[in-house]
Amino acid sequence: MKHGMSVIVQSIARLMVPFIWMFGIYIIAHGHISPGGGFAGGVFLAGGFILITLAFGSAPDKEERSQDFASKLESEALLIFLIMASIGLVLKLGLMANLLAKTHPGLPGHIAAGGLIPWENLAIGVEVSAALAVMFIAFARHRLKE
Amino acid sequence: MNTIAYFLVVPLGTALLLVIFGRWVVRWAGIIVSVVFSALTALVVQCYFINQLPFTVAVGGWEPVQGIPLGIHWVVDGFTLLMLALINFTGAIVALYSISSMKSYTKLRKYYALLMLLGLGMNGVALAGDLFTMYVFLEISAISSYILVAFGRGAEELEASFKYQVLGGSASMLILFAIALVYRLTGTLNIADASRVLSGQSAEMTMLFTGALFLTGFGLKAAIMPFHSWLPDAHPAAPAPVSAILSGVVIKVLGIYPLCRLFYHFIGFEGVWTGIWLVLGAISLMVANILALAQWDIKRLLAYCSISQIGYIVIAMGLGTELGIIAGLFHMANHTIFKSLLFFNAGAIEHATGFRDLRKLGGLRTKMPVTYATSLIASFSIAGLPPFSGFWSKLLIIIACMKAGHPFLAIWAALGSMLTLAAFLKFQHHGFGGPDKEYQQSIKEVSFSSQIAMIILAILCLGMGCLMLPGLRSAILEPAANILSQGLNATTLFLGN
Amino acid sequence: MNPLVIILILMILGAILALESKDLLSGIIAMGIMGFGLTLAFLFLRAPDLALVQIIIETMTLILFIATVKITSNQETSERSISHRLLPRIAGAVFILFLTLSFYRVAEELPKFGEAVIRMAAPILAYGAAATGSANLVTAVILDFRALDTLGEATVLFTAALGILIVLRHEGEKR
Amino acid sequence: MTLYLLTFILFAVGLYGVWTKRHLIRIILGLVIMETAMNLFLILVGYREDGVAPIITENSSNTAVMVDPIPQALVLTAIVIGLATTALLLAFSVRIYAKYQTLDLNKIRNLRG
Repeated sequence: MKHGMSVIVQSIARLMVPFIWMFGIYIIAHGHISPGGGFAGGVFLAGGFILITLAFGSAPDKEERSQDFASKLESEALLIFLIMASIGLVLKLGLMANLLAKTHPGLPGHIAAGGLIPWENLAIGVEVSAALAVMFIAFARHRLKE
Repeated sequence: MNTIAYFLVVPLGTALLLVIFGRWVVRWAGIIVSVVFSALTALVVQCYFINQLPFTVAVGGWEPVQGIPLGIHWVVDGFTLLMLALINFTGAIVALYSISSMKSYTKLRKYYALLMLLGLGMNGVALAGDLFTMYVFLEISAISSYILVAFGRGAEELEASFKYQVLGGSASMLILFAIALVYRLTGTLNIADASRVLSGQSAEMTMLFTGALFLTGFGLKAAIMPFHSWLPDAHPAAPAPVSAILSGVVIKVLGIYPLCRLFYHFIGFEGVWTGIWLVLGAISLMVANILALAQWDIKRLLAYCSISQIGYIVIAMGLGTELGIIAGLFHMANHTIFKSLLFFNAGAIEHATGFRDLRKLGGLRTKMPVTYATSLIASFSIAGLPPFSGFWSKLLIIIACMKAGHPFLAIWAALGSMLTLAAFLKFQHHGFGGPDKEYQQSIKEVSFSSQIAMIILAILCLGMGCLMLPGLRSAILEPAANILSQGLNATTLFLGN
Repeated sequence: MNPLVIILILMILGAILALESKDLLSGIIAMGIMGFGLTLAFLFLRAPDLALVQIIIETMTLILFIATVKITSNQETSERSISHRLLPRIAGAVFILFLTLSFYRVAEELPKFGEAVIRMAAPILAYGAAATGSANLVTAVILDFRALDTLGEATVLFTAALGILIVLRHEGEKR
Repeated sequence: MTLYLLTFILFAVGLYGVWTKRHLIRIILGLVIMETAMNLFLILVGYREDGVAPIITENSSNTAVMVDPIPQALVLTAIVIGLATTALLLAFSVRIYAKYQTLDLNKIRNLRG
């Protein structure tokens, strides 16, 4: 995918991608209030990225770098999720204990509620989007080689 | 109780750290993974001593409400601990063996990360007291084993792994379907709770169907005979340490363990199921042994032999008597040890000579003394010669068959054992016996770490017979057998009254 | 008539088309139709979270499938004689019929559609929102009551990405 | 009941595809169909007549009429797992094509069973 697509596609992509990303972030942030959550939002973020790559194309060396970056980001996001899950373990509440919610559950329906849930959603969102980006770039790079 | 979570957190953390920081530790990755698995094995031993078995852990602190579980529960009993010990011990040995034998591959830290993930998934399956959690962790270990099979990316590896994935994927779907049916009937995913709900209902057809789905799904993962076709491709294609862990523990933890748990504790092990298990076991045992005898590829011979030994385990478990269960568990533990060792031997031979066709091999006795000695011990073990470990477990299985009133099955098992002996005599004769051949000038014994791994396993092969001693037996095998032989009544142990 | 029945019949047709179409690409598009049918069904079944995830994941799957076909080839399996092509289809139809008949009695025994058995979910519905602070109960289940599954699921995705990196790596052909 | 049967037919179609097709992509399509049927079945299980989505808002806070949230959570997990397995299978078929120049199982099967 060295060349990307036509100018029309490129300008539409340029218009749409910010909105897609904004929607993804909104979905992640409101995962505990409205439909959606880390998974849906993460897939939207990855979708925006894929749209950009499809429309504009990219150079091989840049693809390699972004693949490394995405792969690292993915592992780190999962590690952060694991750390959040283990906080409860350290405090002897058990793995995955949503300890903030046990003391301050907050008011259902508000954004500052749910204890760790929004943060876990964020980590999951980053993990999912990075994982999908890794998969997509792997396919795209393979095509370059053939 | 909190320590149970380490079985999942530690492997996952190690895998992630290996992927993130692996560049700097790639030379030590094998040792790190081995140490982590050994530490987990030590943790299992500690669990045997300090805790009153069985117990359950409510993940995330969501205790049952009025006796109805609402979150995920881990179930820890003798059976779980036995499986955890096998998984983590084999993981440690395999990592030790991998240090030198995997040297020629690239992306090694990813290999070790995948090994950790495989262990994590199997630990999760062993601990799960919840159907869907079992499914999720089953997928983790299944996916990592698909990738590990194809790690070398040769044509044969890719093809074998693809076949494995397709059959494994459809097996997962069948299992998920069965889980959905259980949820439809009972409204719960906790195994013990679902079994309690079902005891008050009559849903014969559905339970029959669900049982068939579980048997097919997990039977595919365990490679019981009509569902075995992926195993003789996938296990030989994998790198040697991976074949060792696949044949040694993966087929048991992903196949036999959930089957036993579900059939004894949930579906109810009587009526039609006993017969089906016995027939499936008998077919696997005999047909796979005959096919093994016909193989010239070492690893393929070993792979068919795995199927036949799975047949022994299925027969023993299918009897449903306490003695049968003890025999089955004992054979499971033994098979883990000697089958891993045999795959290590096969890997050593392939590493040293470059091929694994028995017709071309021969005369390795003097050139590879450690491999020869250990493989001899393993072969005698698997063939069931006294005083090696396999003899005791097969003897127990045969006695259990007699006592349960199936003398024909006992004779059948003894016959199968003779076929195994023949297959391994062929392996020994063509592999190590015979005159020297010209290719042997440059052959050296494998590296020191691999030798250590093989020697440890060989000593265990000799020592596993000690599990028959009353003290060890009542400490290790009997708690596990006890929990299974209580059948559906065991639910009260997990949930209270 | 229940609109779900119509959606389902369309999905079955899409599935058959996906397997039996002449052209690989049209088969993949047919699979896409089936996936979007699933999205619609999720909306009818009051699962907005899933509809959201399904529609975008379906698109992603389609992109991956099409990328694969572009990388490899659109070629079908080798042409064979009529009897060779017809026989498996008839056998397949018989097979599906047989399985469905065997499922028929099970379906009779199951509780009717629309009568969910609420056991594990009862306490979650009753006070899940108050206990976790999450108004979206599905999120509460995913990230609190059954958070371990989510950890496992994220690990599955991580493992698969690792696997794709390994399988599609550039350097080092075999070793 | 009709819905269960139809879902099961969908599942059986996928199973048939996996077992009989000789083209790698078609086999993967069969697996995807099975996954779809499974996801649908799980959601059918949790549906309640005249139910509402399990999200508490100002307009709907009566939890007694909400559909079961647990199957929805399970399906979310299953969808993501399905995507992961599908992507992995596709990556494998890409590599297999690079080795054999074909995706036809009749031509690439050189392993004995």
